[in-house]
Amino acid sequence: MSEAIDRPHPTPRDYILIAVILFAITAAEVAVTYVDALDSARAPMLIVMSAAKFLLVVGWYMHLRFDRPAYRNLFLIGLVLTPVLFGAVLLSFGLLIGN
Amino acid sequence: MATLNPAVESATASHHGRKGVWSWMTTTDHKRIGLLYGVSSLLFFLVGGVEALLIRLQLAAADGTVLSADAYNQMFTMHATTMVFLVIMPAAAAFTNYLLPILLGARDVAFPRLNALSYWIYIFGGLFLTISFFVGGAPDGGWFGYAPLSTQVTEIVRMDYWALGVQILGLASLLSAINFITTVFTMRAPGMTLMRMPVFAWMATVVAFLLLFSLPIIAVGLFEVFLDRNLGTLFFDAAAGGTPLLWQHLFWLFGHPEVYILILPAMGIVSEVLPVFSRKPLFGRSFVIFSGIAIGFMGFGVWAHHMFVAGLGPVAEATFALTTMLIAVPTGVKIFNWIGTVWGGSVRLATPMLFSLGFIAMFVIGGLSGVTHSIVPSDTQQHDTYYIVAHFHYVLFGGAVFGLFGGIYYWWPKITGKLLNEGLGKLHFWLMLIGFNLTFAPMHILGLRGMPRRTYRYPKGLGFEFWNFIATVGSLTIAVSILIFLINAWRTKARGRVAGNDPWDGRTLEWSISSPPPEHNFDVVPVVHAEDDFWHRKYREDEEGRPVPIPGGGDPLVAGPDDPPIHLPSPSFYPILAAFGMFLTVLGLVYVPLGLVLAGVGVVTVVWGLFGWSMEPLTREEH
Amino acid sequence: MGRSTRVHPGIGRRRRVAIVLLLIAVALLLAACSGNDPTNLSRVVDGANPQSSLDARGPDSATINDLYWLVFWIAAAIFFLVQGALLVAIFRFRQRKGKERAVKQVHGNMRLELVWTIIPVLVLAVIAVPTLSTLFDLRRAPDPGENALQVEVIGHQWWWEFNYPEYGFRTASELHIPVDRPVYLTMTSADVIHSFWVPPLNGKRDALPGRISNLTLQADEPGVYVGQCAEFCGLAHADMRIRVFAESEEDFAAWATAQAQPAVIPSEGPAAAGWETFSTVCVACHAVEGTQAQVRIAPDLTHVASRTSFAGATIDNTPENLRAWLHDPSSLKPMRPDLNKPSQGRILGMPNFHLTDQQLDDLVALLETFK
Amino acid sequence: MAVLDHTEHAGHPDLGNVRKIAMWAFLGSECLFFGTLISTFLLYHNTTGDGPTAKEIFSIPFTSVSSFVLLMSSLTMVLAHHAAGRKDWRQMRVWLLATAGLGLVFLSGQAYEFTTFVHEGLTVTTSPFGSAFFVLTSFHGGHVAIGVLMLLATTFMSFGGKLHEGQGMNVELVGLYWHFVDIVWIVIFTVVYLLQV
Ligand code: HEA
Ligand code: HEA
Ligand code: HEC
Ligand code: CUA
Ligand SMILES: [Cu+2]
Repeated sequence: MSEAIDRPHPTPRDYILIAVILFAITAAEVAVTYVDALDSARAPMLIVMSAAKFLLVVGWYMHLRFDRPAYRNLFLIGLVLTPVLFGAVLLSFGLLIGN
Repeated sequence: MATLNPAVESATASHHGRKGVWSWMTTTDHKRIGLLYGVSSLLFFLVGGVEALLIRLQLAAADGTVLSADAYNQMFTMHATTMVFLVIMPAAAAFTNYLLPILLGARDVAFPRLNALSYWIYIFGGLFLTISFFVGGAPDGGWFGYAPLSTQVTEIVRMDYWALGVQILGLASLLSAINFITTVFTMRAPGMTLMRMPVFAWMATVVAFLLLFSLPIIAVGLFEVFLDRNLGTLFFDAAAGGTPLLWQHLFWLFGHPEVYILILPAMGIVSEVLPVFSRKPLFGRSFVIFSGIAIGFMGFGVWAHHMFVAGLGPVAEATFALTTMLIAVPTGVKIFNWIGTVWGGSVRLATPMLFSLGFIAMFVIGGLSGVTHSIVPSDTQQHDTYYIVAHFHYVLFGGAVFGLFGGIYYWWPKITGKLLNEGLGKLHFWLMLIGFNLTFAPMHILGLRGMPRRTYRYPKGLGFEFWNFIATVGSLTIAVSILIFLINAWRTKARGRVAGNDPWDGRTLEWSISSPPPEHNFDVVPVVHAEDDFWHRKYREDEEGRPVPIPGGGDPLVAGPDDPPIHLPSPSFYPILAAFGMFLTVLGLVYVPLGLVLAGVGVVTVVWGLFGWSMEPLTREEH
Repeated sequence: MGRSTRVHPGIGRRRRVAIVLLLIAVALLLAACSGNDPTNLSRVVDGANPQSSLDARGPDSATINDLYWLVFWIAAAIFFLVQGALLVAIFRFRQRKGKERAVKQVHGNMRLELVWTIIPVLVLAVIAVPTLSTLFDLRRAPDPGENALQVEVIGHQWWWEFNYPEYGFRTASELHIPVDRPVYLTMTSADVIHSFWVPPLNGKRDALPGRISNLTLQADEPGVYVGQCAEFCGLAHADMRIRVFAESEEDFAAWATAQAQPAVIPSEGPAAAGWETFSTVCVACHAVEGTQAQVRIAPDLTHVASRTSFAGATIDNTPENLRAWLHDPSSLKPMRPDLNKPSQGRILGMPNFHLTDQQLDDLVALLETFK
Repeated sequence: MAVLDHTEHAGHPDLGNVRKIAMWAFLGSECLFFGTLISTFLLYHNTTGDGPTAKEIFSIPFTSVSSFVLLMSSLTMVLAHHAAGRKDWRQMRVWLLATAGLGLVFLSGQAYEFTTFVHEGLTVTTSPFGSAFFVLTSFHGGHVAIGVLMLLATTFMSFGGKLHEGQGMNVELVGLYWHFVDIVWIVIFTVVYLLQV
């Protein structure tokens, strides 16, 4: 595309590799839910893993890593605003803390 | 004079003869769409104003009997919904549509057909809300439709009209927000860097971002209300464990950014008018811009100040009190810079300037009373009283409406080619200023003396009679001033003075082209070298920084044979079709389950519209 | 002018046209003649503005007022400075006719920007400190040592239920409290959101369905204080009022003792006949202690005759008004009894039972015995 | 913000750029949309009343499979985009159709899941948990369905004879939308399903 930026674009092989990683993480996520020993560590682990998947898809499949920063900024505002605002809302309901 | 570029000529010719209703229905010209927005919002202003007058008549004396309780509740709900969603927002959209491309040196917005779609959804949405008066009553749950009152199905359809109407109006705004953002990012003329953009364009951009990020929240909230009412979901049903507070959060997460959506365009207008009529550039221009951005960001962090008596707990209340107070800082920066602009200038008190100065004076009052609301303990006395009603009319009417009228007087000659009468304009201003203060200043007193809002009557013996009567007199005075404006507009059409390209000695690009502008805006796309580029074409500064006219500097640019051809969007019938489909859809949804048939027809119409749209031959590139 | 507060599904078209045409005439008419005064507030309260938040009659309200006036004067100072600067700018630099000046093109001043950013921050800091400390103070529940009176408050469309758990009785829309003693309200709602507000005694607090909220009331001196539901709760939100009677400890104790007495069903005369009707019709919604009437979805009537007002404290409690109420409740207060769904606990007003004149007289006689 | 590089066009916007900006802005907005729905769900995840709870009703193996299907549809989507970049319209169509197919599989999975839940006693009217769950997942499903329609329309339009210049961009835009719907599901899968059991 015309707005290509210095970094080399991924190839189909990269895409498939990423798909494999995505699959692996998903499998790990599901596995974690079945391991009772991980009870208290489960939530943070799951969140980290799903964030990793999220970033992989956004960064590579959606080319955000390779595109103009303007796109990233438009999306990032929404992406950052969402947890901040709703974090506050849920906090005010006494969620997020104490459980 | 050089001959016109043939491309310019053909663009002018092919669009010249277009007249008639059909051409308006299919127009994709941002200026025509802007005009449509403007005229529609003015009409709705009369509707919302008549609703306000009925409210005032009912309250003129104790135990008023002009309206029944039921009619009164519909009246203030529809008054607010109309004024907010059908008047101020579209009026801002009118200015943005008409001016944004011109201010940026562009020939249109990024997506002209999408732009038309926004307008048609808006007008059908407005129609949809207004017909509710004639079919079983209008919405009556207040403009923020607190659940579970709004989900309590007493009147079968009323709040459905509200939920769906506001929903599609939101959709219209969301589409135009995306459109404006894209326009600003991609359509600026060469040399028009972001920091050279006129302040109005900046404020329009901030508004577009606020819309972009706040509308989805209310969209979900409105869906939840609608589903609670019609599908039996339990989002706000306390008995089942739902919590009404959720709705309050969702509404105000949108609602507070919304109030800045309402005021920032007016602030942008004032920032354009003050420099021109002070013959000085805007003082602290970058600070005005950045404080606008700061207001936008901070606007997302204060919503719970509308819930100070809802029981959030002292920690949350303290936090939101602080964020709310802080918003006074960037707002103050703007006020002071505006005064700094006037200071040391050569002040011409023409009507646009009067309205802009009136804006500053009145907005400060509303802003300061806003700060008194942020004092949580005081707000427990003020909340839901006329003191709040006073606050928000000072910022909404004293602010937004004054600012918008300033813009109307300022750009009227550009848009119509004729100058509004100054004498009548000044009469309008002074009457409105007096009427406005007569109406809303007493409400401060009433509120502190314990008069609750949204009450259709008050008993004798509470001491509310006198100031209410004054307020009613004031509102009638406002009505007279509006009539004077209408007369002025009418007279100007017939025998107004011809304006010429640049009647005010303007600073920005719109004054460099003819009045009214040609359909393609610019014969030559301007190359921008400075902020206030047009002013710099007309003047240079001497050693002491005083302007020295450059002979012939203000003459229009003329296209040469090498200039690239002009592309203009072709008219399209599909936007209005798709919007009509949405109208049918929501109308059907009000009357579930039978209405689902109509809704189905509506959805098919929407799909038809969108399909035709995407299949429409791109004889001209879609910009 | 007669009352015409009956509920219309919309506004009649003819009426709408008439209103638009006679806009101004009506305004004048209104000033000359308005509705009659069923509330008769002057009977219970005096002073020009009995509901004023500025006229503090309790410690909390007084604290709030002090804070308000502090902020008010700061705001007033800013107001005069800003408006003054604006006026000076306009008049000093006004362009006189025909004398155009070429003015220096000043673009800004960094130092000024800093000044007018920092000064407001400082002013706000000054405001913030007392705000926060007062806020936390007022949200504190009374200590056990303060011997607070506990009252449960339940908002209903469109009246208030007050429940005195220590004494075991309920009353409606009229609250009696002892002076100089904190009263701790525990509030909730039976239907939609309401807000309890008696300005001379304290700020307001929402009563939400499915949630508990609290408010402390305290009166410095005996008297009657009026208030109002402050959160829009539908049709008769305006007519959901409150009366608070602050009494000396002795008077309060006497009142409470009387209220705790069950009612006695009259055995003869019209009142006894009234009970016939009551026990067949009214028991569906109203409770009367000491009788089989135990449904509590409408105001408790055990001591209805001891109240100064009824129907959300909007109507003066006289036999004539009571009779009018029983004859056609919706003519005195906008309500939607046609939408009642008692099975789902939804009550939107008292229906018209089309009682005969005889029944009306008997019922009024009965209610007058519920002292 | 280095958005513009004006040397490449004087007043003539570069088509792709304009529409991509619009799409990213829209997706930024959608973050808030789904954020609101997910937060509503989080608020009510324990408010199950007399109805079934998340633990009782979710079948993680089943949902894992449909999550996997949706993830893989992102792969086929990006391959379609890649093919479009090479102007290999045939392959592009294949991958587009594959993506749409996977999307349909996901939707049928959701339909199946919904019916089982209804059979086990969870509907939108059972509890706030039920309301929030169904409304969130069906709004997501609605997005998937619109995505499928867009994929099919793009495929269809690419048959229509002349493949004009905008084709590649069409695929890219549909792709962005599709991937976004996928990442929303990544969050839903974790927050709504895995964290609740
Ligand atoms: C145009 C719309 C608009 C604007 C701009 C504002 C601006 C502000 N508003 Fe207002 N507000 C509304 C529209 C608006 N509001 C509406 C519609 C409602 C009611 C909704 C409803 O209930 O129906 C409302 C309600 C409302 C509440 C809720 C009250 C309640 O219901 O209990 C509060 C509480 O904090 C508040 C605060 C503020 C503040 C602090 C500002 C600030 O942004 C103001 C900042 C400006 C200034 C302060 C003046 C200039 C500054 C200086 C001169 C600098 C020096 C000043 C100081 C150091 C103080 N507003
Ligand atoms: C931008 C917003 C805006 C504007 C401009 C106005 C303008 C006015 N408002 Fe509005 N108002 C709100 C927003 C606005 N309001 C909101 C958000 C609420 C809260 C509602 C709620 O609680 O839910 C509210 C509530 C509100 C109330 C409180 C109702 C209550 O709580 O019970 C009152 C009471 O006086 C009032 C009065 C007025 C008046 C007199 C005007 C006037 O300034 C109007 C002036 C305009 C005219 C007078 C029009 C001119 C008309 C003619 C010239 C007629 C001739 C023409 C023909 C017949 C064709 N408003
Ligand atoms: C369907 C329920 C219902 C029935 C049956 C009913 N009422 Fe009521 N009544 C109400 C409601 C609800 C109110 C409160 C109305 C308001 O103030 O909004 C009320 C209020 C009253 C009041 C005023 C109480 C106060 O303190 O405000 C009196 C007195 C009264 N009813 C008497 C009667 C009598 C006598 C009958 C029988 C003939 C009766 N009611 C039958 C629902 C009912
Ligand atoms: Cu209860 Cu208003
Ligand atoms: Cu606000």
